[in-house]
Amino acid sequence: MDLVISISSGICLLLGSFICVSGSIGLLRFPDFYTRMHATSVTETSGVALILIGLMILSPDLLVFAKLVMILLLGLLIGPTTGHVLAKAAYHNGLKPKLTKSGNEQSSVPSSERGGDISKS
Amino acid sequence: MIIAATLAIFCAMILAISRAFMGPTLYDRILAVNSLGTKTVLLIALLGFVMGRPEFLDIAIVYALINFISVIAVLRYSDSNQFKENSSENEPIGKER
Amino acid sequence: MFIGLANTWVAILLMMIGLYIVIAQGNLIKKIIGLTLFQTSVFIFYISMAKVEGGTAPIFSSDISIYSNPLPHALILTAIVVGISTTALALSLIVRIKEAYGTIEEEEIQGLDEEQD
Amino acid sequence: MLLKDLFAVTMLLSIYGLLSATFFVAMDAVDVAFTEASVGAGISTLLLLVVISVTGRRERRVRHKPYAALFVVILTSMLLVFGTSDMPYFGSADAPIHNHVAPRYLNDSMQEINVPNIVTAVLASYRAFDTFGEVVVIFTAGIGVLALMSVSSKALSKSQPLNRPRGLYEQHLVIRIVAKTLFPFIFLFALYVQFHGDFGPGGGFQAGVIFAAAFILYAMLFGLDAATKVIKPAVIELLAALGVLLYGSVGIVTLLNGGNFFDYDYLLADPIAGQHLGILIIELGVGITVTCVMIMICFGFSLRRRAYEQKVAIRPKEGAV
Amino acid sequence: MVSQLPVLQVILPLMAAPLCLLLKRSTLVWLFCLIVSFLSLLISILLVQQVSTSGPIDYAFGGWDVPWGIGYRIDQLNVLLLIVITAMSSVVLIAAKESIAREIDPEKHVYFYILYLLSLSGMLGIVATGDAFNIFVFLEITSLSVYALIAMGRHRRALWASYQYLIMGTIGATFILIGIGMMYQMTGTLNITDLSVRLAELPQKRTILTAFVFIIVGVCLKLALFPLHLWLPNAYTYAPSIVSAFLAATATKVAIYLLIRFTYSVFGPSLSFAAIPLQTLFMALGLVGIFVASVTAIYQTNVKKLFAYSSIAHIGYMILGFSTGTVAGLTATLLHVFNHALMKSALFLALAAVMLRIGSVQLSSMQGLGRQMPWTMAAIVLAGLSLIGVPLTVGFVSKWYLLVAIIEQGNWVVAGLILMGSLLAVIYVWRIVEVAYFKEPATAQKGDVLEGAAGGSTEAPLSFLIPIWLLVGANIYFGIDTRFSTQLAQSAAQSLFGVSP
Repeated sequence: MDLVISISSGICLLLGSFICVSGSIGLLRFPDFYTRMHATSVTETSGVALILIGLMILSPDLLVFAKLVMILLLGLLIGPTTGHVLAKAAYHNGLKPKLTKSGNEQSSVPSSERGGDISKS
Repeated sequence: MIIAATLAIFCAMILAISRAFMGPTLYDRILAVNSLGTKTVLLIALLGFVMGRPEFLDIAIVYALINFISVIAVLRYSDSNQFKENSSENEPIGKER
Repeated sequence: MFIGLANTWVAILLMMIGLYIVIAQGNLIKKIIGLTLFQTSVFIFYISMAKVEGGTAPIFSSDISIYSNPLPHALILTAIVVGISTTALALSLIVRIKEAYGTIEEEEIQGLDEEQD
Repeated sequence: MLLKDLFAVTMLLSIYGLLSATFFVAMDAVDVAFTEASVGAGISTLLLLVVISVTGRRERRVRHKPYAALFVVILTSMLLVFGTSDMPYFGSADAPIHNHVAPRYLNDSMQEINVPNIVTAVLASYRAFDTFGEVVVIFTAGIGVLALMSVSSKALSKSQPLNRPRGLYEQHLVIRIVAKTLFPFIFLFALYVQFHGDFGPGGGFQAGVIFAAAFILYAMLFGLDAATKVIKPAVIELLAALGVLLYGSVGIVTLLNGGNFFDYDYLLADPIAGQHLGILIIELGVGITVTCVMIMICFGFSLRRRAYEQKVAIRPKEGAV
Repeated sequence: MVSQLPVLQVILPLMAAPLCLLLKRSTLVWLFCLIVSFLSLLISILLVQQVSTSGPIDYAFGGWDVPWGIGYRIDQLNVLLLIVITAMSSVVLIAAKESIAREIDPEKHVYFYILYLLSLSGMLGIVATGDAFNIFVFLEITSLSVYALIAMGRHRRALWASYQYLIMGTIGATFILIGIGMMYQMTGTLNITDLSVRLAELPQKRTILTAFVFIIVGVCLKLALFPLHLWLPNAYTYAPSIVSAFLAATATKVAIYLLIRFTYSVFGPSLSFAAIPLQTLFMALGLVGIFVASVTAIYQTNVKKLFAYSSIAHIGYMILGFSTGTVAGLTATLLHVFNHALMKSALFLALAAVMLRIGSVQLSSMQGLGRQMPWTMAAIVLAGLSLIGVPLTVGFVSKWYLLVAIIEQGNWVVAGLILMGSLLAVIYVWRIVEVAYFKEPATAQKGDVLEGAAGGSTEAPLSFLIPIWLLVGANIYFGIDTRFSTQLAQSAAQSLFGVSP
């Protein structure tokens, strides 16, 4: 029984962490905001879920289990919501997706520079 | 296995931080901070198990909530006038003598 | 020697970055950010010294015998509250300064003051 | 910190808060991590954002006077390194701090106070006066912010004259529904943190911050007017004072019962029960004050910001978006 | 109840502050604050009596013995400071009502009084406590309330001054926090008495020395010792007049107290003075401070700023006495703490009266004021004489003690320099006298005068004259009958040398 528990939780944890890392690599390497967003939000939900399920299998008592369930629910609720809001806000404020290879990364028109490049000092 | 997962999450956090540093747009940073927050939640949950005292998951819950609230706040205030470039006022408003 | 004090020295490095920002930056908000950084690093310094090798969090449990030192934790809880209070007050001052002077750059404010003399 | 965009700097500060809180967890300081997470990553980011939305996000130009600053910093850091080179090593159990005062807290607090969370025991009983000072500090900050920021009701016309576009949130359905489902959960969780502080990480301060955060979330999503309708600012002020008074009155009662200030043994016939009651009440006082002061500060900032925007809008320069 | 006096001293104003919010009406709140302040004065008088008869009082919070809980320890040094703070606060508060009505918006009056009480209780807490970390907490209560109080000034520069003070003050407080952390790291205790015992027997000194330096620098930032004084002049000048009077009389005194407490009681003179050339350093800084600040004061056109610089100069005198490291020198310092509080509160209160009547404290707008406000200006002149150190005033007494202490050490040069510093004080006080008495009243009011304060400025109201003349009377009384003040200072100084190894 112990073996089953540790193997199943191990698989969950491993898968989850792999997904998380791959999502983060996507966050770092993808070319523009929307693709990065796609990378993180898709992987994050599943990664979080898997890791938390892995921990749930290990949890020693009911309280810990309940808390993990709560975190999972929060994650499932909050993650997509923030992703949705973020994408909408970015689009709303004139940040255009990078569609062609030649396109400028900050293709926004100067008047709506709200989300524009700032940090290149 | 937990330790491996912890390390993996740690790496993922480092990647997210570098994105937060690099920007380049505001939304990239918000995204990075948000993703970092989620990973911190996981890291804390995992750390509790690593240290053998998983009772402290409350902190992870708080993180998740705070993360949500701060993303909302960021977006709420990035909506404001002053975030636009040309509306920064140069003259005093209140005439305080 | 280097391993044993590495934690402290990282805290010192962070403190000094914070202090540098407070002194060198001309933007009032950045000064406050530097101050926060400085204070948080001091908290790290305190918390590092509370840790005991092999200890766990100071919450009593019948099957654990080594705990980390709870006193610095209690002190830092207080200090964090003090820090956020200072930040809140400083930020409200900044808003007022912005309203009264129209800028939050140290140099410009001083220029405006000298103009008035 | 070479970034000129204050917004980005704020984001990074929030990350710093998150990371240092994680570090505190790794250092066994769970209570501190709790607080730092909610303060460093939550409240202070929020306040900075509000202020930046008033003052503008960009630094004008980088102007350094680095030499004097560098001199001071290098001198200080040399002194610090010199001073710390004598210190006991990290984690060593025979350092003086682990052997002088702390052992009593660790060994005897279960008999003397019977609160499993030793940090709470130290905070609320052994060093209760420090915590009282802490509550007063936060109360001071709240009153200070009010004294600086309060806008007279005349100056702030109720109906918003400036024709603001309906912000992202007035029309955002998803987030409002999600937030609405979250509110009961957040309040429940805050109550849990408030009353579970004896047994796990948490306590009045953390619970207060969570309460306040929930309320601020409400104000952000449904507008300031709706939020001020739920709780009037005057009521919040009174409640903040009430929290401090509640805390202090525990001390007064112990005085009247013949003990020293904050000697909870004198609250009830049974000293242990007295300690429990005392800690419960003062944590409640802390919670109330912190909640109210945080809400007070955020409302103060937001109201000021609105008044400011109105003033800006009146000017002929391009006003509303 | 007598055994509870130490805690009541601090708790009374602390608990009264939130109660003010319930009262709402400005006049009521003022009356309430006044009563609270006088009650604290009463308590500190009782404490003085008790300490002088039965020695230091220990008080343990929560009934926990001291190294584990927080303890108060009231000895001869503390009571001196307690009585100065409560007395000054009470006297200044008498005049607060009229002055505040003039200078602060009505809806903020309640906040003003709350912050005032909080800063008062913070100072009392710093002085009374026997716990190093508790000092930090109460320091921050004082500082935060004082920042807000300063920022309530009418001029927009008040905001900037307050911000500068906030930055400097917070750096100072954080330095003190670092120092306390290092001490704690090496000893494992936070209680001052316990610290002094354990620090003395510690083999390694490096960390302790660093802690000492950090605490001293932090305290000196709060103290506005000469090179770190930049925040003070603006803060005092642009704060509301009442706040200036209160701060000038108390804030730096508390910092001096901390300096003495840390050097003598915590680290012990053997470590403080032997390891670093602190005495020489402080003597030099004190002297330079006296001269630079006095000369700068001469060139000021704003009288409040003039006296602010004079405050910095007088901090120099206090530091000089402190730097001798003898009982006589310390007595002189403590005596000057007492006496300087009397002079400066009288001066700033008189300036508050001037502000009330003519709406400005520019030197130019005070022309001919000697005839329009004879009582107020006479008070300024008398307190100014005291500032110079003319015989029969308190200023003379403390300078005399200082000179004696320094000459005892055979340091004739320094003694001569102190006398020269007093001559500079003559110049800046004379400038005011000249303008007020020997110039014709300005016919046209200046532009920077507040509206409604026009023309025929008359004598200040009684609510000002009573506290001002009370203070001036004290200036002269304690200048003639020096028994009370010198005895307090002397026993405090002796207790420090008696306690420390």
